[in-house]
Amino acid sequence: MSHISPVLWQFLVKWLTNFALYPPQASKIAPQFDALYFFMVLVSLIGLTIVILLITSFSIMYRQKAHPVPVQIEGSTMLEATWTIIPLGLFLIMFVWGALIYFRVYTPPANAMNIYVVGKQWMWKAEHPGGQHEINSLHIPTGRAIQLTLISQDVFHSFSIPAFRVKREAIPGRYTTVWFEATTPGTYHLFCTQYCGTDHSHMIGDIVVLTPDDYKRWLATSTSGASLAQNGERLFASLSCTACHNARPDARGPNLANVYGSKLTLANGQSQLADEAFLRDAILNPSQHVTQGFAPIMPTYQGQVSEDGVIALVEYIKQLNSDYRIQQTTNTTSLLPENDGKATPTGQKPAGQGMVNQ
Amino acid sequence: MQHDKDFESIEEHEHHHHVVPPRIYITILLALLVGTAATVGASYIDLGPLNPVIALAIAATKMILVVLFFMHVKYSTKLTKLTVGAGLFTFLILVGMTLSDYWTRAWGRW
Amino acid sequence: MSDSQVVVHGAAEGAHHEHLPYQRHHFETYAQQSDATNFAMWLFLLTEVMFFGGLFTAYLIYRNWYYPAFVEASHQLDIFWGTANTAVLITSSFTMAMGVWCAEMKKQGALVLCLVLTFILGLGFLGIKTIEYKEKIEKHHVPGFHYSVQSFVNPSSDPEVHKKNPEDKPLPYDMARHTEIYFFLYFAMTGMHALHMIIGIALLGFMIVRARAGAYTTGHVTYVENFGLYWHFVDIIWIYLFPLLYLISRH
Amino acid sequence: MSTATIVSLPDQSTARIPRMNFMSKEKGLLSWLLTGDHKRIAMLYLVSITFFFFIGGAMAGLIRLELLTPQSDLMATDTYNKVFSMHGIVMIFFFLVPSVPATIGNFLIPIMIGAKDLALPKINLLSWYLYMAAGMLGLYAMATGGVDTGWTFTTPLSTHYLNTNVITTGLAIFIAGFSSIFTGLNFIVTIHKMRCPGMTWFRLPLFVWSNYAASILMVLGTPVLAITLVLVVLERTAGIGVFDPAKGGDPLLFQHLFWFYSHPAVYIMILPGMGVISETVSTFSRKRVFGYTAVAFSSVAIAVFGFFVWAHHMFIMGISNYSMLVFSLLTMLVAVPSAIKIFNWAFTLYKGSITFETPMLYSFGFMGLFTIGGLTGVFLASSGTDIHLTETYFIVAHFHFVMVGGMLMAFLAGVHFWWPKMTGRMYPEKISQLAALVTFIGFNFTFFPQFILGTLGMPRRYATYPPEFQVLNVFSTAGATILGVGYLLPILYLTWSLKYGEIAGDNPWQATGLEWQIQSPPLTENFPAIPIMDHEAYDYEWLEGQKEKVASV
Ligand code: HEA
Ligand code: HEA
Ligand code: HEC
Ligand code: CUA
Ligand SMILES: [Cu+2]
Repeated sequence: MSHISPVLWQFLVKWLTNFALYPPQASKIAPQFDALYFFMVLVSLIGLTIVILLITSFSIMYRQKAHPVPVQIEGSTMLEATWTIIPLGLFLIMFVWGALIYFRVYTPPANAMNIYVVGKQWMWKAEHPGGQHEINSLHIPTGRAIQLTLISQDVFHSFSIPAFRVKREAIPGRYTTVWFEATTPGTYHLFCTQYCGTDHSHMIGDIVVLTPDDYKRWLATSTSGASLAQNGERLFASLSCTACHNARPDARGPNLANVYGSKLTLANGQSQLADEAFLRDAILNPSQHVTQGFAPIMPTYQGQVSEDGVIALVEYIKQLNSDYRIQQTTNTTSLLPENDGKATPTGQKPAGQGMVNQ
Repeated sequence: MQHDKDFESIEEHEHHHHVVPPRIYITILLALLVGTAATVGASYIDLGPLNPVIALAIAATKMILVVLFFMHVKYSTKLTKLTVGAGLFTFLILVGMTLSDYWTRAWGRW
Repeated sequence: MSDSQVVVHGAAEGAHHEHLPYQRHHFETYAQQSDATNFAMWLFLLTEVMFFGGLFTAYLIYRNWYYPAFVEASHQLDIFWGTANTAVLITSSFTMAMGVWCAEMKKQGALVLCLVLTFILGLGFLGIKTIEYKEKIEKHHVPGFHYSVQSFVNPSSDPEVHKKNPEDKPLPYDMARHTEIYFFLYFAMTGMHALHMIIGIALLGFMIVRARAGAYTTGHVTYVENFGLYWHFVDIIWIYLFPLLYLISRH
Repeated sequence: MSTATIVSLPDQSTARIPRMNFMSKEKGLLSWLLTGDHKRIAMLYLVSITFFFFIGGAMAGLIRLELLTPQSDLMATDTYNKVFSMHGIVMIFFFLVPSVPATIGNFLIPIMIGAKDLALPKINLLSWYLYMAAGMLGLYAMATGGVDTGWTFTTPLSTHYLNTNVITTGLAIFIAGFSSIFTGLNFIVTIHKMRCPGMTWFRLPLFVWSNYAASILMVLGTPVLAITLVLVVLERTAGIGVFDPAKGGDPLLFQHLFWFYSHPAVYIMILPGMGVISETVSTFSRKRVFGYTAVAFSSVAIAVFGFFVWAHHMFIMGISNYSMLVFSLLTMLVAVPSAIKIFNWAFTLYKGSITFETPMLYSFGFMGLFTIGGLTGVFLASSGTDIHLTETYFIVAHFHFVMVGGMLMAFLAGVHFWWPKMTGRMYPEKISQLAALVTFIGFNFTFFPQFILGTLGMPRRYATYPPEFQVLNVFSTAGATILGVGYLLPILYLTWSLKYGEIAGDNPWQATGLEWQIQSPPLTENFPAIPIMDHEAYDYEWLEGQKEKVASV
């Protein structure tokens, strides 16, 4: 190999070591996706082979030298029906199979651990329920259903983890969700795949999948002291939401405990599930769905709270379902996988040391 | 006029060309004006969700009158009728399929 | 409509001997020519339908989302002017239809009269629209950077409208700001419609001159006919705009 | 490769280009710029779209050069964004949409149906002027700073976050849209109203059918794009808020409206190409197209169903899951007519008498590459796989396979096939066969690796990328160089052949279409007298009979 120049050689080595043909399978959905993908590859290869075989064999058999007089043929309904129905059947299988996967990817299980992700030009910000936040990276444990609730502060972005085969658009003004369960520890690519302006290609990061133990350790080292809900509570007070939502009998606004997940009846008679998206809307566009029995007096907080702030508020209101008194004294590192994302008091650190994060 | 000698031949070609008598135009005009009055009147009565339905139904009727008579579609070839139909159809596809997305976004969130 | 212009130019060129003077050389018969231009006009109207289709879609979506805002904002429109304008436009459609009839019957004088009437009614429509627009401008209801939601968060600041709709409650600010979308759609739709009217009126002016020279009373009615189609189409758009923008949110 | 050929040229020593033809009739620039002749307008279009193709191609070259290395070292990310945006915009709106219809279609549809011209010659000319105005405006926008929206103009990015020439470019596309509308409108009217006696719908060449189908899409789809662009411009200038989430607008509405046009637009792009393939495959296997009616109706089916599937571009963008189901299902349905066509073409070869001139080679290229492109489209149409593959190089590969491997090949097939008719001279056969081969090889080198890149997850519109993607990207860039050569060759030898090519005669391919029964290049009004059609399309027995008749005289 001495005749190959060293520079070229280096290149070759680098390429070969960096060369990949298929992304790693690191989530539970990945094998399911791959099964469908390879099924489609197979069908396509067969279809393509048939087409190529037809063309080449006819070209050889009926080239002018071998077959100088063409035979005029009208067509054949039988044949045409065959190649209408068989592809149609195959396509329909792909449709159904694909739709099953689609619904699986976008329907999070009820006990999933929820992480909020805010996209903005040109970074990803992840907010863990324990208050840890990270930029352009996401630490998650294996063996645990993780739900991402995504939103964008400006334009469309898209949160893509090829190794997990999942991807979801972060849309301005609306929560979207996706979920996955990582299976193999390691570091994987995170890409923003929706074109979002100048530094679109720098809006990348790492998905760090840890074993549950490592994850616990990571939580402990990166805690900011206050959980998301605690930050929310702070905001709730400082924005004087308590003026109306104070659970007193004469309160002007509804009691927010146990609102999350309940079915509300709106003033126009429709019923509405109070999910994250609803809570967000209730804060930013309160008059769009006024709850029955209340006057539309709640002011809008649009422009006063950032998306991060809204997330904290939403998380706080969600936590009101559990005993939020306990929340207040929670240590943020204890939001562990085993506990289904719920806190247990261990009392290591008093509440209130974290900064209000807006 | 200089084209007098061509007169016959024009008449020949114009055979298929139906000339709508003014009587019909006047009738349609009156119908349209009545329709306008009706739709304004209906808007002052509170019929709940029926209000827009009625308003659009009247508008559709008026449109059909204009298309059929003022625009001569009633007397036109199948092709013209098909063209009008195609336009309406694609319009409805655009509106209908887009709205169906918006409408079903709330499904499961009641 | 512009395709029929071709026909007129053809007439001016005065092509071949065996053809009628206004028959273009590449057509076999005059019937083929008039058929073709007529069909072309219809296809052009299809594109217009789809053009407005985008706006109608937007309107329907936002009306569903921001119903209270759309209701209150539509109360800003004056039903009287709206109705008057509808009547004006329908009548102009009628005079246009009569114009086509006159051309077909080769009544030159009556044709000119019909066209002039249509012209005047068209101008009348635009005049009324100007009155309405002017009021919107004064109230800062033109969407954009100067938009004001004053009339909606505080209806009594707008006594004229408030008197007519005394039961209107003030909108919370976050709903009131969506009236801007209503007004945007209002201006986009009526503006696009008015633009079509302006083009139509300009063509009418041109046609009046030509009609007086006897161009359309020779049996060659395609131009008038196709223009008529255009004019009626513009009328139809308004037939929908009127209830959607002015009427359906009265209650 | 077989050396057998069906080319039958007149005796070169005596043959002449007919003295009277549409090019020689009048002289001078003005006679071209004010012409109403569909053939001259077609030539104008041919020159102008070639020009824009090379502009787009130069952009593609820059893209590929930048992607040679993982870092952004050739240009800043901003510049890269502008380059791919303008590549997409130029290639789609100024090249591919008008490519076959406005050139080959313009030239041939009137002849194929036995008419003297399109129904509305002035509109036809106007359409070219609009196209040129749009093109110039586009170039102006490019020269004065470019635009970095991507060809899809996604809001609110394009409306509120960029300060490049979005408005100018939007306007350019708006105007180009009207050019396209007028072309389509003209075709529909012509095909309905100008057919010669005896030319029934089922005697029309399939090229006419597919252009008819594409015209329907142009007429009904393009206006929606126009109004969408108007809204984008208003949003930018006045901040009116229909697409601005901060003001309560919905950015997804933009996508609905945009894709309502832009999905049908991909069929505007492919259908005329499919028409070309029907002609060439039939001619070079000397056999009528297998299942004429099925092929004809599949074009119309594609056009009609093409309107129902647009939201498959938005599967992960926040449309409702139920909507996704409907659109995904309908997309599967719209893929079937394309499959029908492919198999019908393949069976046209069956028991034919096949020769392998350049147009046929390109057509084989089309069939293979379009099948790959189409089938990978099905990957994207299946919602589950779309989640992983969307917004990656898999899509880039998909649409280059259908647009470049499919339509561009078809365009080249058509240009070569009808070159003798349009100019009266043959192109040089050997070198053009070589060019077809080079294109095919270069194409696969360029775009096949991108399927793998996409599956690996490499996002599209990235100026920089992780180093493990480099190998495949280098392949791709190398392939693009070969491809570039493959596209430069035709330009050179076709220009050369204008002067030095062999005289083609009326019917060098022994084809059956009406266009082959008249002189090349044709007369200004195509036919000395309007013909009467008395046989089916692709009736080779009729053609034999004609030849015998001539021989016995
Ligand atoms: C000429 C252009 C063209 C054509 C013809 C097509 C054809 C098709 N396209 Fe493609 N498409 C584009 C151009 C085109 N596309 C572009 C430009 C984009 C990207 C836009 C952007 O975001 O920038 C895109 C994106 C795109 C998407 C969106 C992806 C995303 O954003 O997530 C989808 C999803 O459904 C899709 C699907 C299809 C399908 C199903 C077809 C079908 O019509 C294909 C039908 C053909 C076949 C199926 C092949 C023939 C079949 C056989 C020979 C049968 C084989 C035998 C057996 C199965 C046994 N395309
Ligand atoms: C008709 C449509 C068409 C055509 C023909 C092409 C042709 C080509 N395209 Fe294009 N492409 C698009 C439509 C098209 N493309 C669209 C719509 C997009 C999406 C844009 C977006 O995301 O908004 C895109 C995006 C796109 C990308 C992705 C960019 C990204 O997402 O980051 C790439 C990358 O490889 C690419 C490459 C090429 C190449 C190598 C060719 C080659 O086939 C071109 C070969 C031709 C030549 C090379 C010209 C001939 C030679 C010369 C003129 C010599 C001079 C050359 C130099 C100075 C270099 N294209
Ligand atoms: C002026 C009094 C007032 C203030 C201040 C106020 N709200 Fe409300 N809020 C209401 C009223 C009244 C309702 C019920 C009517 C409605 O839905 O608009 C309500 C409803 C809600 C709801 C919907 C739940 C339900 O049961 O309808 C949420 C969530 C909510 N508020 C959160 C907040 C938050 C968070 C803040 C502070 C950032 C806040 N509110 C501040 C008066 C208020
Ligand atoms: Cu964010 Cu791309
Ligand atoms: Cu599509």
